[in-house]
Amino acid sequence: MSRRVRMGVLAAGLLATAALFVTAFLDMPHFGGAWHPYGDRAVQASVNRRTANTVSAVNFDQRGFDTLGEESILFASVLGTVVLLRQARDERTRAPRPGPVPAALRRYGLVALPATLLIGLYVIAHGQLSPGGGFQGGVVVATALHLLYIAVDYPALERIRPLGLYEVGDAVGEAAYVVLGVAGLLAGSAYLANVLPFGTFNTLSSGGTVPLLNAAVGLEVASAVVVLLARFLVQALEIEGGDGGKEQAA
Amino acid sequence: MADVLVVLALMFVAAAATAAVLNRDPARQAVVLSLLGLGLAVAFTVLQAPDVGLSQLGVGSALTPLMILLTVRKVRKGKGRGRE
Amino acid sequence: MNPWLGGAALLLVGGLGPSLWAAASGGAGRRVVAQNMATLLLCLVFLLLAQGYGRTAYVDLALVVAVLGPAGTLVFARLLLDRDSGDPPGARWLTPVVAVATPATVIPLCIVTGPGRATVKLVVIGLLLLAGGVATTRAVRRG
Amino acid sequence: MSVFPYAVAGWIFLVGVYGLATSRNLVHAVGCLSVAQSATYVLLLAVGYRRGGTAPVFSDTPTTASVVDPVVQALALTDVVVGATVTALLLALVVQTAKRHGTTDPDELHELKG
Repeated sequence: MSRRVRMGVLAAGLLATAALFVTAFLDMPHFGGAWHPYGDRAVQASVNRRTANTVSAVNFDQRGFDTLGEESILFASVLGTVVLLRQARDERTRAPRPGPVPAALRRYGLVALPATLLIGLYVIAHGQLSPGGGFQGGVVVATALHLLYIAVDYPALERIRPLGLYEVGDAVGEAAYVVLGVAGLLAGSAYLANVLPFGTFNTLSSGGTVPLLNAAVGLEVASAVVVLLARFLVQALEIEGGDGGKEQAA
Repeated sequence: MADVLVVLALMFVAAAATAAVLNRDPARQAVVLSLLGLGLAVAFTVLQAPDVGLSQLGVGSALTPLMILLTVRKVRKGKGRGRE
Repeated sequence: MNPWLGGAALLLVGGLGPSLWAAASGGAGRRVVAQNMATLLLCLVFLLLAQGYGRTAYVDLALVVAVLGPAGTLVFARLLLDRDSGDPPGARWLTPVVAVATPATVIPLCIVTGPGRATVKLVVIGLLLLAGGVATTRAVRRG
Repeated sequence: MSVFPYAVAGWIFLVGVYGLATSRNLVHAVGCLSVAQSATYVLLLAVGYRRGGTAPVFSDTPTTASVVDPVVQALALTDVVVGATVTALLLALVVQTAKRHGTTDPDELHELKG
């Protein structure tokens, strides 16, 4: 197919999709309307179970099984990335030379790392109260560790990052979520049912299983991101690249 | 006033998305994508979804650019070797 | 008309808009400076929005940007900037803008909030933002 | 105003798909895909918005307040983070492609194959 034909097909497809969008949007409930049947019921259910952050309640209580599915996608894509980016047999590694880093930057990194780590843990721990939770906080925690690479240097990051431990953490996070679901079954209720006491509204211990599931997700996301970035860092900074691949295939 | 903010934030997001697509060099696109992430976080906040905004900030501000730039570096290194 | 939301809208149009333009055109240095400026202003936008909507919970967003924004800029400074290309255009404006805009936003917010935990949080955000601004400027100008 | 946010979501999606289809670099294509993906978040949150509503988080506001829809927010929230790891998976595929074929241009890859 020539480039011109291809652009023609693309233009026709985009225009048709745009037309469908316009038809659909004109028929949808108008923006900002007051009719939100699911939302109203979700808020009611969340308040009844004393979870102040209704978004967390939807994610980890009312739709807990769905979130398990999301988590599994995350787990699977990390697994896929690790397999794709493993070191091939014909590739050599080379220890990267540490570059010069200004002292001011190094000092900032050493102050910002604990601050970012603390903020990440705070975001995970307050998931059932204020905006935040395992997904958001996990990413912040993982980014905090990588301040060592971006503000100090790569060997510094490698020293505090026992990668095997994070791979275990990823699996433990996923497993903890599944096991917490089984706890619901053992308590004589449904899988992932919120069986713990709901506690007092708007305190750290409120929400029953919501904070625990949040912590499990936080552990998994943080470990997953560390493992992911480790693979990319090794590929970009250490592996020289073998002569295999193309030559062998040819 | 709330509606004005929604319109402004969404216009910023639309402009950033267009700019991200039109920047064909992936390393430079990463900078625009990072701004798109920040713009989305503002748009989510004015749509009263701070949870989603936090999620977007965590992912868009440092994580995605870091992965894209590392990929670009790896890919370029491979190409440079091929030409030698 | 809520002056805090008005301020946020003004920062969005007058601060983030031009940053987007600079980040989407020109050389790598100019883009990284624009990204840095955008994260610093964004933090202030979140503070103003939190006050404007009367929701202290939204301050968490500003807290997260205050640490992740500089982290993002440092990523670009490390992997995108050419070490020998010299001072990127506009880099010398970074420190003055941060030094003026941060107190100009945080101090009125502290006065409105009154003493308490919320004020401590605001001051922490302001300090993190100032430290981040100085460090990222240093990294960008290392060039 | 009643359909403007939906239109923005539609525009972001179409522009992302356009970039994806015309891209000459796989890393750029992955970036365009993440642009198209963000259209879904904008659409979901626009659907859930209620004029005059505030965030459905009651840590600092009475439970009688008028709030926006938390269900769509929960959908978008998890997908933002999961989407980032899927982006990582795609980037890993790009790295593998570049290793095997020495190029990241989809057109050149096509010529190699056929």
